[in-house]
Amino acid sequence: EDPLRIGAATYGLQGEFMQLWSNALEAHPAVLSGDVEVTVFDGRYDALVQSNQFDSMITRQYDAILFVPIDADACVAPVIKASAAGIPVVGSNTRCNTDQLASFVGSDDVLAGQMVAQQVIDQIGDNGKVVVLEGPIGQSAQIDRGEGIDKVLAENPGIEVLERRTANWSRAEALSLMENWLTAHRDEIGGVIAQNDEMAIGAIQAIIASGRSPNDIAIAGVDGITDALKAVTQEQMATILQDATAQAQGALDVALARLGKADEVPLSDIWERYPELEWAGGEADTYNIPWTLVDQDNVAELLEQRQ
Amino acid sequence: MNQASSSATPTTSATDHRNRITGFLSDYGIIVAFIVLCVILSVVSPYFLGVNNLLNVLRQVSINGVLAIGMTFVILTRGIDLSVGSMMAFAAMVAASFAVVDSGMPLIVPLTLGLAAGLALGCVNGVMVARFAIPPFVMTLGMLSMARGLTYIYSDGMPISSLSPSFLWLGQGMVVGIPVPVILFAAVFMLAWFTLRYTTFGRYVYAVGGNPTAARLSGIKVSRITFSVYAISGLLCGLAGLMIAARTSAALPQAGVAYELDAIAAVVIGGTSLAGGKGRIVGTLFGVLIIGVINNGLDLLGVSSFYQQLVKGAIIVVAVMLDRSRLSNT
Amino acid sequence: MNQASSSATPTTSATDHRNRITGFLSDYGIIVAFIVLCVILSVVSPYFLGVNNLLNVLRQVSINGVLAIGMTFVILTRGIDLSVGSMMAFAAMVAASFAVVDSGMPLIVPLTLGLAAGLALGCVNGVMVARFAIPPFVMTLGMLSMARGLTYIYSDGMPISSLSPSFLWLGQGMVVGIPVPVILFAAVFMLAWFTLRYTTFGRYVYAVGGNPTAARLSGIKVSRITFSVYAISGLLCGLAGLMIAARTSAALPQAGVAYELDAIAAVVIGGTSLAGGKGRIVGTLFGVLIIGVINNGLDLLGVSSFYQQLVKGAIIVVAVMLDRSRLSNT
Amino acid sequence: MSTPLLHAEGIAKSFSGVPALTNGQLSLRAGTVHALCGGNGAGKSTLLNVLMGILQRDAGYVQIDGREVNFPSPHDALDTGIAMISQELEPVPDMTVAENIFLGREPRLMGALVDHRRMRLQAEQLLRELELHLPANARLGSLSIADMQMVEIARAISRDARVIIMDEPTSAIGERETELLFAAVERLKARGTGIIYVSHRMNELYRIADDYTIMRDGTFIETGAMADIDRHRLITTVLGKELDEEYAKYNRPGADTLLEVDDYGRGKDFERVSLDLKAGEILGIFGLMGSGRSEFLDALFGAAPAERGSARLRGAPFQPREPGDAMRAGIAYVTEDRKGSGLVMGASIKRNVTLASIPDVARNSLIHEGMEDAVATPFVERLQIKASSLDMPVKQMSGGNQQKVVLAKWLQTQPSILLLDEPTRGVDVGAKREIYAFMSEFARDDRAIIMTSSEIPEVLGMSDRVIVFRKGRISGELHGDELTQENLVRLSS
Ligand SMILES: Nc1ncnc2c1ncn2[C@@H]1O[C@H](COP(=O)(O)OP(=O)(O)OP(=O)(O)O)[C@@H](O)[C@H]1O
Ligand SMILES: Nc1ncnc2c1ncn2[C@@H]1O[C@H](COP(=O)(O)OP(=O)(O)OP(=O)(O)O)[C@@H](O)[C@H]1O
Ligand SMILES: O[C@@H]1[C@H](O)[C@H](O)CO[C@H]1O
Ligand SMILES: [Mg+2]
Ligand SMILES: [Mg+2]
Repeated sequence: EDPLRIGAATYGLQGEFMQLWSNALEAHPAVLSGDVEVTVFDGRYDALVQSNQFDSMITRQYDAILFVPIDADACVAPVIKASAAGIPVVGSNTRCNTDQLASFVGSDDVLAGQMVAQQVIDQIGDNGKVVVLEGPIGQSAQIDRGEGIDKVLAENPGIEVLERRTANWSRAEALSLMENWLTAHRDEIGGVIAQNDEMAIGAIQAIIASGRSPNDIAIAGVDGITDALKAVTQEQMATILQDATAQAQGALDVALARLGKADEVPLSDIWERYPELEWAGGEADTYNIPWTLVDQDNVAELLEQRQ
Repeated sequence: MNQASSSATPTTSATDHRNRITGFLSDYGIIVAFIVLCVILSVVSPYFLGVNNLLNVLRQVSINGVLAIGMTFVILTRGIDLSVGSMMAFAAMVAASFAVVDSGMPLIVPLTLGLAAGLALGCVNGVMVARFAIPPFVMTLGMLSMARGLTYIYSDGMPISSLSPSFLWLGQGMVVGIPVPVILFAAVFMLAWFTLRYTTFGRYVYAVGGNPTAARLSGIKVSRITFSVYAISGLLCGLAGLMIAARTSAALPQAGVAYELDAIAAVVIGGTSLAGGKGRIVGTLFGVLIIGVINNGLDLLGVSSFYQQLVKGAIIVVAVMLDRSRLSNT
Repeated sequence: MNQASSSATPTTSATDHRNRITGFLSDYGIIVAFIVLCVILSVVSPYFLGVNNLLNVLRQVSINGVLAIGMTFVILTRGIDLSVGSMMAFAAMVAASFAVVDSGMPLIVPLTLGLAAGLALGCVNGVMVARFAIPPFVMTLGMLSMARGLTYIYSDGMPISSLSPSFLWLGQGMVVGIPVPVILFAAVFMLAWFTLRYTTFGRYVYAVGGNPTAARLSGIKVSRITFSVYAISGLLCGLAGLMIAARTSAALPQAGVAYELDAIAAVVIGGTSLAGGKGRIVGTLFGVLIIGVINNGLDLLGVSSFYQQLVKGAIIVVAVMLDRSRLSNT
Repeated sequence: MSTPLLHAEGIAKSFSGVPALTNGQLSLRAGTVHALCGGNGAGKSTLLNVLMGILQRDAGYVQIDGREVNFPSPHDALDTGIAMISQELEPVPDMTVAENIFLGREPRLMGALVDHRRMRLQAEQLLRELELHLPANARLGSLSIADMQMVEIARAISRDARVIIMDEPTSAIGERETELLFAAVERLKARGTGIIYVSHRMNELYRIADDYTIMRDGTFIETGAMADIDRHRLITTVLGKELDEEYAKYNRPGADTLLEVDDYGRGKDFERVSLDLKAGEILGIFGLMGSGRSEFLDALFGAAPAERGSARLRGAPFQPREPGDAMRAGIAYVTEDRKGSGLVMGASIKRNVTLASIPDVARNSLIHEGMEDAVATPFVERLQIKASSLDMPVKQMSGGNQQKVVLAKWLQTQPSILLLDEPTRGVDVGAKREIYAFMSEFARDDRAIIMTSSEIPEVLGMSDRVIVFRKGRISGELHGDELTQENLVRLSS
């Protein structure tokens, strides 16, 4: 029997997180066993490109599509089109504002924003000054994490935001930006709230270069990329692990269930890893993969998994 | 190579006829490259030649196509417009803000304002280049940044969605089985083709790019022509803005980043010289199609995204090599 | 404007002296624009003129600076190199793969291989442009895509970090209080300045860009020179790759996306003409500095993300306007 | 006396503070040809550019029909009925002949559409009238320099202008084309058109001009009727010093053969070309436009290598594949198109002079600026190159002075064989004589010159022997007494 063909439309492969996501997909037991064949598409951070790739996947009649959209609204039309063509679309990582998704397997970015802000505030106390590094303006992850950060800041009036700017998820951009902020604010900056780890690491490097110690500044990011885990071991930052494996493999599991294959092919082990996550035969609308705060207790184990 | 020789005179003899054909092929070597590419793709992918897929390709290229047509005018005058992606995003945002379902605006309002937004920014480029002699690269690089800033400011950094169905029709509708964006692209193409070929304005665009001194000495108002091409590019960005917002059902603040590269690439692959004065809109059409077919083909084949980049780059170079080597043989 | 007039002959009279100064200023109007910008920034931000901040600016511009110097050579010959960002990323990846802490390689290995990786890709550009007459825009656009693909393939899409301290020193070290990247940039600048001004090769570069036909008929091996400038650009991308990996402590597959725009912008803002044959490396230096100072200044002033783009674009245009209007007055 | 058609007085123009024109003056009568005379750099083109609205004057006034006018751009001058053939060719290479001729005033349909058919027909008719055998739909860039020049002439003539400015229209064309131009000029005169005519060829002035105006160093010197000034006085006034117009010829051909060409051919450009060049000889090559002279020289220099045949230089096989090969063998080549293939227009005089001999002004690949100045300076004196400094970009020089820079560039390579294609294009009588003297002095011992020229007196005056080309083949060879205008014309046509 021919393998099932699953298309994975990612918003873009330029960055470690989405790379981990795709690698996890390739490492899914059903893919390894040859029951499923996945093709990963690079959306190049462009809603139009993603839409075009959906057209191609519909033409090729993929059995199912896993979808990590760049934007929660621009994703709607392609999803409707694919559903109309009888192809189930399972959302992953980033939400999509439509009820036509077969299911969504991801994590709540608003929550991530709250957690990352809370991490920093927990360290510096009720009064302090922070800077915020944001993702590319208008991307869903930037908007939602920003919303979460705002919520926490609203609850903590003693926290002053010195600067808030985009560094476009980029380490190099965050590095220069932080260097300049350190000049403008000298020793004022008590915390760095970064919407992802790449930018947090750029900030750490700027802090080190300026002769300060990142241990003295509360820094937190989102994703749990490898360099961030290493930084955690050195107590330079905190990170909120976004489980790429769970998002990717979970989405594939759900897609297989919707294709009625859940019993024939092996499921991934993520359902064992998160006992609180109800499998429900793959029937649920939403699977909320929990965020994991990375600290000294679990970092070693997580780093081990990356090898 | 020879942009003027096709204004063919009535000829009779057989050799003349043959000359015209080889002339055509060397003029349009890029068409040959395109055909070769299509043949290869239809052999390796059974889906490629499907009517639906071909319509997909056309729909997919329509936005870059509209931008590339404006770019052709600009490049023909020795200019360049790096700001097309940002101007498009700004126009999309302006249009979308008047096209949300509950705005209650008649369709004409977002359409007009979207086009006007693009046109306005294009006019700024035009004035600065034509009147204040700012090098086009610098001016439009500045506009790339400024228009993006305006887009953020106007939208507060948030996408605008929930657009009215009549507006969405522009990007998603069909007329007699042909997608609306394709019809828009075709209309713009024909208009541009006609303009460049048959109107005095079109001739002046070529003259200004071919030899600005000669154009000036012939009494052509060079700065007026220069201004116009940037205005045209801006207006077409406005149209592209309407199309992309309607197609993606939303105006996104980050839309169109790096689109200038694809638009310029289409023009240059189509044989228009960055040195100005030489080139054709038909070349641009095939430049646009080549890029579109490469993207579509690689997606259809499911080439891994790492190798896609490698293969895509190589195909572009080879296609142009094919074109150019044909030329040097004739 | 006049690229040759500054090689002044010894003069005595006062008017000659005055002419030399106005000549200098009109040659280097961009320096005036730079100074004006710095004065404004030091008034509005008390931090701007601090030694540390100035060192920051220099460190921040050093990578774009190295790329822009290679780009200057290319543009002087009427070419363009769109692939610098990708070539840099590839070189960074190659170097980093031999510089990880536990690789046990001596430093010379990653350095050599990084430079060689950049050089090799640059040579491919050079051969295709010089030998096969592929238009530079098309060839280097293809390379932009191909080198990025190679980077992904080589790295499997994952960053390489944990680099050895001796390697990191290239990006983060200091020598007598000056950051190493700044020293590297300064060294490359001086070498390039010297080459373009004093060597026969430099002359050939200007001649080939100024009039390739005349250069060929004067016995200059045009294609050899053309090849060389792309090779130089590639080699400098190799160096920039070492610098960025060392500065960010990692080689990231997505590093350098869109860097070509900043590099070309620096060259063009610095007064080098995209039409070739005219321009100066000192102009490029100030183009690089202007871009760096704008970024730094806007960061220091805490301009919001939304307005940053608007302001940045406007300043670039105004700076060049200032430069150009000075010229037309003299 | 009636009001002049065009009258200009006190015209001044400086560039970056350096005056190029201090007192330009000219009065043109309707239905006449007015010769504007002056040495290279006298300010003729500057004055004409002011009249045409290409440059804006600093002082002075211009009147048309007695009414003062001010043209901010050529557009306005054209509107008022002034047309110009500018000294530098300004073709739009990728447009057709017809499109170039009608640029800016295309026959129209419905106001905004180009009537291509009518434009082609009108162009064809115009070309027929002018007896030019050029296809109206040929791409201009595919034509020879001479043909491009004829197209520019056709363009200006067909404008129905009341004033036509002709700035060295004949410097790039042959005798036959010059006759065509003159015939057209006569027709224009008869219609009442006034023509301002610039040429460094004295014969032409005496043939067609009614009046003359002489300028020197940017200033009006005198004006009068052509009939009232003799050749000697004209030349002396133009140059500001005594000089006879004659060919300084004192080279003596030896017996040794320097270069032998056997059965050279390339494409359709030329074929079966066999000739030899003796030491000490100036060999003239004459032919009509398009007869393949330039192409043959290109082949000898390796710029576009021959496809058939062989050559021997000093007895050894000589097969130049690129210019460097020919240069190493001691050959230099002054091409006919100084702007296109001779000069880097944006670069300085100095850099252009050393362009073909960069290694000579360098040690260990490092340019020695002192040596560069030392190399360029003598040429400035020797060839009377008029320029404010060695660092002046050549594009700011007058046309004749640019030509001298090209010569200097090649002389600096110290060649033993000089290929000269129209070497005195746009050069004034004074400098011409210098160039002739130089040529004679050069062609001695084991050196020699091959020269093509469209100026018959120059060919006759300077050549020891002339080979005539017709349609890419040698149609004859003339020595001694056979060297007459009639023979040249007979063999070439
Ligand atoms: N754009 C310019 N910038 C500086 N100097 C200029 C410029 N144009 C002309 N000149 C100078 O003005 C003077 C007059 O030049 P012009 O071209 O009018 O001479 P001309 O009489 O036409 O000479 P020719 O017979 O060689 O054509 C020359 O010395 C020239 O160098
Ligand atoms: N058979 C031909 N077909 C098409 N074009 C031709 C042909 N022969 C000559 N030509 C054109 O005429 C030009 C030949 O002129 P070329 O300069 O070689 O002649 P020449 O004898 O040097 O005359 P001159 O230099 O006085 O114009 C070529 O550049 C080419 O464009
Ligand atoms: O969730 C992902 C990661 O945080 C990544 O770092 C940037 O894009 C977001 O969408
Ligand atoms: Mg002149
Ligand atoms: Mg000739």
